[in-house]
Amino acid sequence: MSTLHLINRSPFSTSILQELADAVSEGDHVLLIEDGVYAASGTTSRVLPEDIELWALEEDCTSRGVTPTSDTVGTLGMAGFVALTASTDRTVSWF
Amino acid sequence: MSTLHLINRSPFSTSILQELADAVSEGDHVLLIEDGVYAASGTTSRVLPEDIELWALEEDCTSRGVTPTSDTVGTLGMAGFVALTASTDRTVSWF
Amino acid sequence: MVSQGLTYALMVQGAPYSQQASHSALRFAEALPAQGHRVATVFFYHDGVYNAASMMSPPRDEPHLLERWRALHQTQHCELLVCVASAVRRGLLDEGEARRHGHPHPTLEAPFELTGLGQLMQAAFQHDRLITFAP
Amino acid sequence: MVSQGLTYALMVQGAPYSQQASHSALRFAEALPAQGHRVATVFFYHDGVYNAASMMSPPRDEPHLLERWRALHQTQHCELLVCVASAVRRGLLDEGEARRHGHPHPTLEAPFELTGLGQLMQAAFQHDRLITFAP
Amino acid sequence: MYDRQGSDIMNSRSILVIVRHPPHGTSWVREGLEAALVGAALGQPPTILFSGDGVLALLAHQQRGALGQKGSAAMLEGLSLYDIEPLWYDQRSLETRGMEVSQLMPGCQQACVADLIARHDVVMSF
Amino acid sequence: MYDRQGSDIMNSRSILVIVRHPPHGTSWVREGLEAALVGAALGQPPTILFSGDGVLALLAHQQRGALGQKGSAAMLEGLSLYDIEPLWYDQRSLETRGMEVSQLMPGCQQACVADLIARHDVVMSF
Repeated sequence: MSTLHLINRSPFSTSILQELADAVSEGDHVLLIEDGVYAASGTTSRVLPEDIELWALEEDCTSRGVTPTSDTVGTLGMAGFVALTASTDRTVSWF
Repeated sequence: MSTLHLINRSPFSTSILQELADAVSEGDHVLLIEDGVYAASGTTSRVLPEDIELWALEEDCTSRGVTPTSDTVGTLGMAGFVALTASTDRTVSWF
Repeated sequence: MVSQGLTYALMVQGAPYSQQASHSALRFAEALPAQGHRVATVFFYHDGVYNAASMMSPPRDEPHLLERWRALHQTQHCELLVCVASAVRRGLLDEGEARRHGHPHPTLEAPFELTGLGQLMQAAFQHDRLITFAP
Repeated sequence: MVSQGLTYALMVQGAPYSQQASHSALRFAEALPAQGHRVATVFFYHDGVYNAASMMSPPRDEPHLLERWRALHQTQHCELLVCVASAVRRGLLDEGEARRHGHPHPTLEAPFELTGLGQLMQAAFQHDRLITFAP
Repeated sequence: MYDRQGSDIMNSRSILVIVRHPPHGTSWVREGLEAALVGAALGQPPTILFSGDGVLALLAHQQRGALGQKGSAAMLEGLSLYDIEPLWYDQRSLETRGMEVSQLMPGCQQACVADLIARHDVVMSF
Repeated sequence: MYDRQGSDIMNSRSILVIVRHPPHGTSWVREGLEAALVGAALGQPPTILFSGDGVLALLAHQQRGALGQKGSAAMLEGLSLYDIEPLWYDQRSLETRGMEVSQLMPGCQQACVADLIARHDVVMSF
């Protein structure tokens, strides 16, 4: 039983990541999409616990000129996004 | 020459107040309206310099059940809002 | 409070019924005359253009925002200008735009007017104050 | 990747042309069949209801979101459900609602359907996944 | 509409409604509550959780807006009539907003957010 | 339309356009830039300032969106042709986002936000 958390807003002007840190369970996945991908580079996403998998949607990184920090953030195409929603039990959107 | 700064978003889920702290000049006014009035109680607004005047729109406080901290935040009705836009030189909206 | 009346331009960027921006703009505009001022131009931009949707039909116990704008136009003789580029892509067409895009009927009517951004900039140049009501 | 196909419900809450939510939802929905899944219901709520504005007329070099939704309906046979309470107050009326409110013409047409929130909850009960695309 | 699926399907899936936006300034809170009420009317009352700025919707002593906007307080007070109770809130969100439990309307209860999410089949966010 | 006021009025009021939202996810950046371009076409190029998440619009190497959305990079690169230069940015907003000046597109310059605001007659926010 695991959950996919979708984040689509900038991590700099919201406090969503801090709130999410308390809401995830071990084995959950977090996928950054849209303006959420700005959390994929640098150290912004360090507030999340280490036992969750962090992903960024590649096409939203590309359009924004964002290069994910490769050792902590995986990148996914739209097919990977779909696969994550299928392999987890539920999806929660944070916006 | 002074500026009226309008804030209409919650101070808790945005970093607008921190950004505003660098953008105000001595003698400026800050008016909290809509969800911005949640910054009128407690210590949230302390990031702003002391040489600016801080106001909250009364009707938006009332509907939200917010009681402004009276020694640091003045309250204004809609007539006071209008008067502030007239007595300052320009109005900047932060959202 | 101020001896000489000022003219105001309002830029409304918030969508009706989902955000308070329209309500705040209306409350503000309606309070201007008591102090000798008036709103000369309201410019609707971003999702604010939806304020001009002519078939808006709110429940009776909620404010009818389109009617409030219309009343403001009548009492303060203000222009109600809607950004044409923002409106047309969203499906708000006056009679001319409806014809041009092959639709039989308009979705935006007078006193609202479709105009370019030049009118927004001119309002900023021309009037004493510009106040932005955002989502 | 998954042997058995899943049915999806999407809730779209973002307005077209001002927010990316519609684009993301469409991209996601269009990627479902390659893995054996399909979108069964799209429910438009909040400012997402504006996706159904039938006279939407974007410039030629921008995506026509309404046409994309219509194509999705055709390829995956999904329902395109629009929250009636949200739509009517914003001026999006089908033929029946237009008549009921004294307007001569609809602003929302098939394959979009005005429905109550019951249909959203039933989609949540009935389908394998619910994904929310928000502003 | 109720007939479109068997009631066993209806009863097999639990729904969590998360409200994360403040009341009055936007319509999110009302829209989330309306969805929850309809779920209850269909015989399946969702669980409702207030997190982030959503906890501001739980403040006591709210009123209608100046232009007649309804707010959400009256709806919240009526939820228990539809078996939607308690009003779950995230304690950390309360603390970071400088709020005390004593400021909340009746019927609120502290939640473990991660547990609530894991215990439901479907989550809707507003 | 240009005739509606004397050109001396036109020239007497300076405009500052502040962009505070990130590109791509919403239309704010494009809408702010379009307003600025029209001001320039009327003979009065506004000053343009990127603050908060607006500085993200200045990142180099941006592209169109996956569904063909235009983004704002091409518009930004063309602003100097209309005498809208430099692209002012708030240094603190850059720092809090972990960004370096070297990551920005050409033509950017550090601003003092308070001064910029005080030096203009009208401020438009996007």
